[in-house]
Amino acid sequence: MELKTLAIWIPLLPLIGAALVGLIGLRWLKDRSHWLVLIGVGLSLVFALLLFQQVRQDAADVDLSAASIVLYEWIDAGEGSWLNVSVRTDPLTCVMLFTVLSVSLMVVVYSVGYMRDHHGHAERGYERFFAFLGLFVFSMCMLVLAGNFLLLYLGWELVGLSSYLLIGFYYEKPSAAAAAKKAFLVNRIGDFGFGLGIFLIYLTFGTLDYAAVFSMVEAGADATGEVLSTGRITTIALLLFCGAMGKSAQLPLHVWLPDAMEGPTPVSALIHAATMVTAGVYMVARCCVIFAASPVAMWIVGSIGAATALFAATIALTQFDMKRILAYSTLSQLGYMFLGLGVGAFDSAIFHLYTHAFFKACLFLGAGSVMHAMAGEIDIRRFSGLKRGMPITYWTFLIAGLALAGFPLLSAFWSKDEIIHAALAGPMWWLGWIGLLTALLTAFYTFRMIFVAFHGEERLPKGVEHAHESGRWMTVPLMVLAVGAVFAGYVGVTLFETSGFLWLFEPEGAFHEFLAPVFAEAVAAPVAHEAEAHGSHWLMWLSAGLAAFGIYTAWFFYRRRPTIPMAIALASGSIYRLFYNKYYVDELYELALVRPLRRFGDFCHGVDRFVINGILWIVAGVPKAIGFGLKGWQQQGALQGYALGMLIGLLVIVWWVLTNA
Amino acid sequence: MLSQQLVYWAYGVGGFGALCVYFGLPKEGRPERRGLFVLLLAVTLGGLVLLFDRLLGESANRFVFSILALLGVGGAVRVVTHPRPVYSALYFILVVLSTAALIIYVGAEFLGVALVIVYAGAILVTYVFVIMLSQQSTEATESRFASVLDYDRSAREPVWAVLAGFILMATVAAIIVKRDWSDWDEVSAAAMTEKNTLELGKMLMTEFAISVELAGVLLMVAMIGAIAVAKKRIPHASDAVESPPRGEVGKTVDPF
Amino acid sequence: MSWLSDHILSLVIFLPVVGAAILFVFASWDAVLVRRWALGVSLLTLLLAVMASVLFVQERAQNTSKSDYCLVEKMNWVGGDDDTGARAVKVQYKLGVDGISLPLVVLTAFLTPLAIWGSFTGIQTRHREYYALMLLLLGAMLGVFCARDLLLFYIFFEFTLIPLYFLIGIWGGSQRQKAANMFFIYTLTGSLLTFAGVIYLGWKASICGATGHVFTFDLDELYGLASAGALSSTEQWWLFVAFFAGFAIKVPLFPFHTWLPLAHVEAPTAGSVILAAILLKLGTYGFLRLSLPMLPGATIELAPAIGMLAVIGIIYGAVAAWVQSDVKKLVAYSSVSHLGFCLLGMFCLKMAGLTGSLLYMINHGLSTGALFLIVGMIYERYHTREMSEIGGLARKMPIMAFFLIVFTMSSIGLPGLNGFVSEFLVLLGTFISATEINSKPGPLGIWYAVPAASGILLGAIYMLHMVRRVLFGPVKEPAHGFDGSAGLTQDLTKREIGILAPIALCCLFLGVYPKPVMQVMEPDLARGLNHVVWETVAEADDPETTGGLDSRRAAITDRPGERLSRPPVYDLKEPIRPTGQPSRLPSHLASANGGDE
Amino acid sequence: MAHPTSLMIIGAILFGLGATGFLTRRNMIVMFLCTEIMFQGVLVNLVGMGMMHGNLEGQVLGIFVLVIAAVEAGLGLAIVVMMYRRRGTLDAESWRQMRG
Repeated sequence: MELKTLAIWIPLLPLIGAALVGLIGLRWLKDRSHWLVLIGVGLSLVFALLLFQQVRQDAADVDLSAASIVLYEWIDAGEGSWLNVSVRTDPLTCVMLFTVLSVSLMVVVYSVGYMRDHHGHAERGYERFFAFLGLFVFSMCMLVLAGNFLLLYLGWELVGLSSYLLIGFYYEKPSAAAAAKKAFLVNRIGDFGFGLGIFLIYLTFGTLDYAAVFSMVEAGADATGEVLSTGRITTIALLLFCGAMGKSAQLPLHVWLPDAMEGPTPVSALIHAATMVTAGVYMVARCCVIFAASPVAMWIVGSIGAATALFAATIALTQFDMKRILAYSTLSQLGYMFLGLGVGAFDSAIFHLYTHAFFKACLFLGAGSVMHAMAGEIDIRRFSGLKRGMPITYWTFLIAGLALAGFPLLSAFWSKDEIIHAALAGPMWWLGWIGLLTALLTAFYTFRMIFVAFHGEERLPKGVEHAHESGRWMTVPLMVLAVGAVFAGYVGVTLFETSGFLWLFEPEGAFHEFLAPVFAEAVAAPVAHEAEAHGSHWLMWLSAGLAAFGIYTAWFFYRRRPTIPMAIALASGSIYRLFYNKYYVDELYELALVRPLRRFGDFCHGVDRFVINGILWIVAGVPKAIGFGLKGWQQQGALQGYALGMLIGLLVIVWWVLTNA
Repeated sequence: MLSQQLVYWAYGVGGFGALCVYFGLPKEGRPERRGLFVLLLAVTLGGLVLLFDRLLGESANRFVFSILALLGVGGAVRVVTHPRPVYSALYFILVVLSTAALIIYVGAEFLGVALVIVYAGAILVTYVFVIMLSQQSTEATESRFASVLDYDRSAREPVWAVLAGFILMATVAAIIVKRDWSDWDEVSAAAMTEKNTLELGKMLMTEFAISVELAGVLLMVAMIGAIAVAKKRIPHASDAVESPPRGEVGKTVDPF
Repeated sequence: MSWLSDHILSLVIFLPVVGAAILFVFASWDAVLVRRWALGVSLLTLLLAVMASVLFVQERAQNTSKSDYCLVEKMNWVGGDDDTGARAVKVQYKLGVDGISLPLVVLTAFLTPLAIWGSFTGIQTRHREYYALMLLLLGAMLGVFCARDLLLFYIFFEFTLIPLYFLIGIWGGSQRQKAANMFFIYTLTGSLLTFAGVIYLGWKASICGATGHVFTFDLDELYGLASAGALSSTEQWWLFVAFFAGFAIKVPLFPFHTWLPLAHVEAPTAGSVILAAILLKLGTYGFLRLSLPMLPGATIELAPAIGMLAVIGIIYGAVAAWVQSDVKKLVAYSSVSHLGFCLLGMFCLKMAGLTGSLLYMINHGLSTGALFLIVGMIYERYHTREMSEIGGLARKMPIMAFFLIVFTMSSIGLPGLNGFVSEFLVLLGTFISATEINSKPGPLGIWYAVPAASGILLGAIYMLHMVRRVLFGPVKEPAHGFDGSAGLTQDLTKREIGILAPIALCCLFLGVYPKPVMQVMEPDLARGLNHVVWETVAEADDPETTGGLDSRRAAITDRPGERLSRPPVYDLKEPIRPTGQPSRLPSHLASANGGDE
Repeated sequence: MAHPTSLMIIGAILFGLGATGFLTRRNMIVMFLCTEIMFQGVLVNLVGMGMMHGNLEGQVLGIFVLVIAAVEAGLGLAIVVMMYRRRGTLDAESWRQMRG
């Protein structure tokens, strides 16, 4: 098939599935609603693989600057300069499509089992759920396929909408409704910047097409051919990054993501861990040329990434809600990705995105499996020792957890290591050390969760008879994803390299080669991760050691000496409370932003009612007063008074006519 | 066209006329105004005579015309200013008669005669009757009689009314005067008055036949209407019986 | 067929009027018949309007110039050609549509049947009068958009007040009389000033118009006045203020908006729908149709001020909407915010902005109209609009929830739905206004666009606030519960779905594929824009007509911080090249002007 | 033969005086008399205009004015009588129902 056909059908199939489910689901499909979406996403994945195949074949002779395929003309920005609906099929898109669609497929399959009760009856809103899911897959595909900034914005907003709808899936829960709104609004704050960035791009380059913009940036000239100022490019990059911060929940716009866990767990896995939240990373990578042209922007991206990674990890240490721990770990991992982007290791960041999708989705789905078995209970203090009751869940969770912790030879080990390595090699080496510290914390909090929830003697929350393994619909995706968590990383590693790590593995492999054309222009610029450091693998050993140490500490604290954590919590007092209360960011926003804005709204409403209407009242009072005055003199109800008035009026008119005739 | 001097003259006369009417209007307890009024009336009428003298130029019968005009205007002033309605009505007869004479004088003899018959003969009599009907001079209504005179003796907003009336007068006069009279042909106008009544009759019976019929119908309707209005049993103020609810007067009372 | 195509616009306008007259005559019809009749007449009007647009497209395809209005009907009304007096009056009954008015005509004809259909259960008294007034209103609104004579325009413009006054005053809420009076007096006060401007223009045309001493109101001749140098800059300024008085109140622009929430809240549902969807557009349409092309100098001079007010209105309306507790009032304030965008796009004087602005009129009509319909549907069921009294309706009314979310998303500019296209274009136009990209520099710029862009954030805040309160959370109903006395079911009835679904489809279509509509609009918008930017610059370049032009030139060129030497040559045929071209202006301008007339 | 101007000026004077009287006098009968004076003014003017145009239509109209005057007098006086019966006075000021 042609690239264009593939590019059309990949997003369209899930959309058709979703639309059909939405239209006829409630009446006819009912608890068979998943099939349409499942087929749609599945076919889409097949098409994405075909696309991948084709792009790989063409890789040699394809010119990336002309890789946009125009589908139709969408919006006219003035006299025939149409902004098109165009798609771009380059390696980056292929990687993203594969990641998104494969995780989506797994999540859809999982949801079939998850969105039912123990008797196999579908939950209320089953068809709605799958329709939204299909809509999300469509939006995400649009996002990654987009060939210009406008279409990117479309996908960007549509995934926001799907996220909003899915977080608010249990809309009757006030917390879910609030979380949905919060997610949308915080994203909109980012989109405000993102939108301004797009406008500024148009203002500067006179176009929104990726290829045209990027080539102009590379040439260092704006639309009129004048030299592009660094200030302008930095502004553009930072505005775009605003959008990325919103969508990828980076500091300080991270507040929505933990709350987003109010949604059904498959949604958290798909949208708020594996795919949608990585859109910001994708966007920055996509605009790597722009970012690379501005050292300041790169510095800010890297710093915010590192800060978020550390910040989220510290919070994750103290949380008890399994999904929230995972949410903060997602924040933290996203921080890694931005760290990677910030130090110029775009391919590594995308690599981490790709590996992260699998193990994090697996972790979330595992948490969902636990939740399903514990009748909705998710607080790790309420249960333990699930290992025996739920072996598949346990093992897959453990594998994915090891991957997250950066255990050697698992997927994240390679990708995370690359990022830290790139950071250490560059001028912002201290970011690398933050990354290492975070890696330690990550291993600790991941295994804190695993040890508390799965090990030890079996304890179950009230009302749950026994821990039981979930059904086939749920366990198969878990296993598939666990396999992914183990082996996904090997596409980014050169195997059987005797000089490599463990005399077998050398970082950077087919994955990076495949992506190389995309980042060629950008990576050449400021910071490169040269091969020179690859000879010594001290970093790999170090991070492996840190992971092991973290896991050991967690075991020691929570299995061996369960009193220690409490002692530390008590000892550290205010710091613990700070972590536990998520640094009071929500409260700060409420106090500093929401309330003043609300006050301002009240103020405006008051101005309306009193000031403007008051002025109106006064203005209206003038004729009224005149009328009352005249009434006293003239309108007494006497015929002659009126006659006099008529006569005077007549005279005025006659006088006017006479003098002007 | 009038000369500029004449225009000022006319304005002067008008101004005096206005003052005259103002002071002539009845006002309670100010007898000295009467003298002023007579004086101003004399001045005004004199001015008017002079004005007409100029206007009429060398016309043969300007004397008669002026006299008739003076009678009419003076009578009208008295109608407006006299405090007793009966006298007003009588002065009005004077106005009608002098106007009729004027009209006959300019050649519209039928209209003039009809004026005398209809106005002086019919309408004025009705007026006098109504005045008599509404002026009970019995013992019982003595005090009321006084109050009746009271409202007759004080004018309402005299300043505004006189101003408005006289400015209106001036505007109408100005429009008349401003017309270009050069195309006026005295001879043909005189020719039209030769067999005035006959021509008029012919016109009324041919060209305006329908209008005449309509006028007749109008008269009849008015007559019926007048009877209907007057026949309604209106509670007299002195009866002090309970009045029907407002708005139901016409509904509850059969006109015939 | 040819008779039909010759008189299609008159038919469109007067069919509803005749329908209304028949309703007034047949006093014995019962409610059901009256409803069906009104719906039928309005649907027939829609059919005719669609036919008119087909004819329009055909005619335009044949018309090589592609830049004039079509479907012209012309008749002398007062005075006329044979009048040889010293200063004859000539008022024409002249109709015609172009790419600017046609979409609005179709919008009007599309939404009114839905509004009428939507009133079937809401209106329980005086059916005959109600539907007759609705039809009258329909005719008057269509007349405004079709009129090509200024006086005719004004007459239709004012006539719309009368039916709506009664609609609000008779079928409105508890404070209906106050609302109706305020609405009527407020808008009338403004438009009387506009009337003074109208008369002045006619008089001016009689002094220095092309047709000699004829007191004419023909728009085509009035358009030529400014370019002929007949209007000094002071005159233009005052005329602009006069038009502004009428249109800004109608729009409503920021400080003149206070009648709107009251009128909306008190009006019956259909009244709100028509008011928000179409009547407000009369103001923006008036700006676009009259102020911009007729008074180009003043437009450029005053655009920054209007842009400022628009930006204030965007933010102000949004935050004021947020604190409302009455759903209808919230939507009403959102209109203030949205119409600010509309004017901002118009006065950035860029093709993108103008297109966006015109699209905004349509999109706001669709989405806000639909929101008012939904609020009305909720009100019919619960007899309250207070957000504190209802909640969690998604559970009880899932279909309603679906539509509400769709229109909310449309309203807050979700890409893929209609609102986004126009909002994007407006902001883009404002953003690039001061630059030479795509067309000549306009008077606004980035510092208007940035605060305005916050409107997309604020819009999301108040709309989602509303959605959350109304749809989400635990179910909350007023104590008396749901009222099905009018034949309503708990969730939307088929009739109500039938009302909302077409609007939703239109929203989707306009969001995904707005190209056909844009192509209809653009030639005429470009012509209008040429009028403003071209004419002004041409005058400034022409040494013969320098009366009072220096200030305007200053307004165009001396904008601090902008790198402007000369605006680039702007040609319809050529694809736009953003690079500035050498300034060969005078000769080009002369030829373009000649061709334009 | 008198010039029509003179005649018409007399008409104007009568009309103006009648208007003045109508506005100032409080007795309803006198008010009616004043309207009759205005009618006289109009009538005289009509005759004058007829002269001006050299035809008789002015006089024909004059006759109709007479008719109208008669009708007005008849109806008006009937109403006056009725009003007098109701209030016991002819004072026009005693009727103030027209205040809005």
